[in-house]
Amino acid sequence: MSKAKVIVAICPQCEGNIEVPSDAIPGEIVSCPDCGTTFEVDAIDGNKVFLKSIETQGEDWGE
Amino acid sequence: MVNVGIVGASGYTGGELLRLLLSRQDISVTLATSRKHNGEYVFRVHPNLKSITTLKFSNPSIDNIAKSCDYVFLAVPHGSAVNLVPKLLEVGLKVIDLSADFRLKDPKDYEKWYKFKHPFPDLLEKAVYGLPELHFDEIRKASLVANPGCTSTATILSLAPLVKNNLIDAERIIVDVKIGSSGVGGSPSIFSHHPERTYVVRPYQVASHRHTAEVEQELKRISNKNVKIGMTPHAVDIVRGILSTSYGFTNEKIQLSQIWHAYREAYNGRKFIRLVKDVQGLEKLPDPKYVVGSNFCDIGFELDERFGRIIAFSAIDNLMKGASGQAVQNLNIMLGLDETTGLLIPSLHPV
Amino acid sequence: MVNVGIVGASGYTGGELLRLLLSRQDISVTLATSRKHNGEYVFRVHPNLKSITTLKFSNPSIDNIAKSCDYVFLAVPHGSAVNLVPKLLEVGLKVIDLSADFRLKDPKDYEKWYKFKHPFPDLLEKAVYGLPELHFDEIRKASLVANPGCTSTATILSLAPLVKNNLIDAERIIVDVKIGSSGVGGSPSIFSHHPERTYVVRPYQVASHRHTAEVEQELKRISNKNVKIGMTPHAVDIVRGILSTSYGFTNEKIQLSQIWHAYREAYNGRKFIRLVKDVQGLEKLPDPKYVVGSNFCDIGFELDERFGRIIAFSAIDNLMKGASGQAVQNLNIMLGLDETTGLLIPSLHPV
Repeated sequence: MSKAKVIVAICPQCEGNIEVPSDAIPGEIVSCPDCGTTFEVDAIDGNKVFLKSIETQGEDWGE
Repeated sequence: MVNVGIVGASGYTGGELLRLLLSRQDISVTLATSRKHNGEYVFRVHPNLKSITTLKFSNPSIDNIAKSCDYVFLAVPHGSAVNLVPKLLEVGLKVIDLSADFRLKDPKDYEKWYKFKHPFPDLLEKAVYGLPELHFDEIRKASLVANPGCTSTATILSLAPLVKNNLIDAERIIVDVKIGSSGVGGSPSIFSHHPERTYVVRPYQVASHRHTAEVEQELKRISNKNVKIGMTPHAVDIVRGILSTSYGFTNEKIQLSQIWHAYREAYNGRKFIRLVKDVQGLEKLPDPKYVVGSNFCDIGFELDERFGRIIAFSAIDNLMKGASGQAVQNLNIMLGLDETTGLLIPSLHPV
Repeated sequence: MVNVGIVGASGYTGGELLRLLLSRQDISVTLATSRKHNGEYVFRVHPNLKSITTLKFSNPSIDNIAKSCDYVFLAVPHGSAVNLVPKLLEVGLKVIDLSADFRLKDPKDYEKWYKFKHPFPDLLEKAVYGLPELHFDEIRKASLVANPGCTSTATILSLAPLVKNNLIDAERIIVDVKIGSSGVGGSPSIFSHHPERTYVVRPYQVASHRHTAEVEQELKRISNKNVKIGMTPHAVDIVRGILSTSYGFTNEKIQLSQIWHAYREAYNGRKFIRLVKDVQGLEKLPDPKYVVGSNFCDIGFELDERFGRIIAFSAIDNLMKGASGQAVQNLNIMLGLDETTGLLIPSLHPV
């Protein structure tokens, strides 16, 4: 599996690096490896990714 | 090959030093001393080392140590190795002291917190506080490193970025610590007697924990502010692990991103710090369960805007990042090696 | 570089395989599958692997596996991977199956013990029972290894020398097993609910434990005798660990030295077996507390002349020598490497 080309987006929530596959299509879901917030790929222009945060259901704390 | 000795190798921290160092190809453990177990195989006291080594405990004597070691770890209770240190330094040895004997800079603090009149106040200046994430360069050049206390390690690492960036009121920090049984050392007492120690959530030294002194000292040094923390430990029903929960009152309106930024900037590239504030997965906030046996310090936080406070969590294994793991991290730095050498070990899960 | 895949990598045994394999320079974990967690970072399920890897779970498909792996571990529940195996073997992959699907030689035993009609009885002959201390040479040449069960590993290793040397009556062996909570797998139930699982000493499947079949099978193969064991497991309040206590009735007058000799002869040079019968030290007889996280099997015994029995103890970590550690030991042997490669890890003490 050759390393897919990725574009690194900065997570709006925590400044973490999100690796978005460069062939990602708008609407695709990505999540930040650090804070876990999920985003929708809004658009890709060259090597810049625009992310739209989406509301996930309440955190399951398990307690 | 670097020759390393461990003075006081029969305790839990001594045992961890043996576990970590015996698997190193570049290091030879030439000495593991214990007055009580002199002549005994180390695995009789540390069964996990059976068939890993046939090393025996030997007697701690200056020339014995000077003859066989380049570096020596002192893993003995406070006040017992302090007289050894000057002699060891004199014969050119490098010393990593796991006790509190050289952590504080101001001799008056020893009288205040440890009721102890320090016999070598001049050495306090020379000693380097062995917290790599704050004093890396000094440790690199040090010949005497004072390994930090376990609760202080966790508490300093979670508070330093907040105090340094003036995100909280440095003179009113509440620290509520939960700590496992191996953090109190190996000598049995009624309080460590299984029927009494199991199932507890037991507050102790609630307003006088001695690690307070080094936490205030280090936070002052990094922020040049007056710092006052109130630390209250609780013994909980685990063996290894510390969770330090710190409460800082926010000075003015703070954004969550400011906190992320403060931690990222402080610990960028520091392999043993993991930022854990994750809405997904098993570990959403730091929890000692997920660092047992590793040298990681998991740091997380939450901003409570309604109340006006930042809650900072920090989880470590008190025997690893809180003691022996950090001591080996310091040795790596003093040897000019990558600090993670032999230490990037994933913890056991589940444990 | 050997490419290795793990099917069912989200369970505890899958997590241990990742922990052991990711630190290997000679091995690349190219695939970690999980239907439920497809696309998720593995550290979200195995927090101990955070900052150790950014590997993600992927979907288990034959061509996905065939394309990226030379060796594949199957760490899925019984009966779910059995259909995969023939296809994987066909495309030339080597398979180490951690389930019970290929452990038994006689298809009738599957019907009797697992109420399961084996779809590929011919493969049962080809599969090698993955207990290195008994089947080293066969494993070396195997392309399908059936990794033993955890309780069976402990029980077989402590009984094999006694049965082989005719020291006990092979048709009346009582086995009383104590086992930790991680031995029952990761899916939560009322019995694993903390308030119900803590503090228990709970007998379960007291006369029908399925591992009985493979223990009798292996002891028969090594002694050519008819073997009958009565195995009774008890869940105890630890997470990792098995202590198997076997009671064998002595045929005639036995000397303690005969027992020492039987074990030494059987396990001479076997690095993961430690004989623990020691009048000194912390571990006088096998105790799972001192093997947690290691691949060791501690074996000990006592001769009760008054009663006419041998008591044989065997302590392992059910996730390590009882599953993933042994699976990696088998991989090492299949690769022609020293079986201890990356596995001679001392356990954590104290834990």
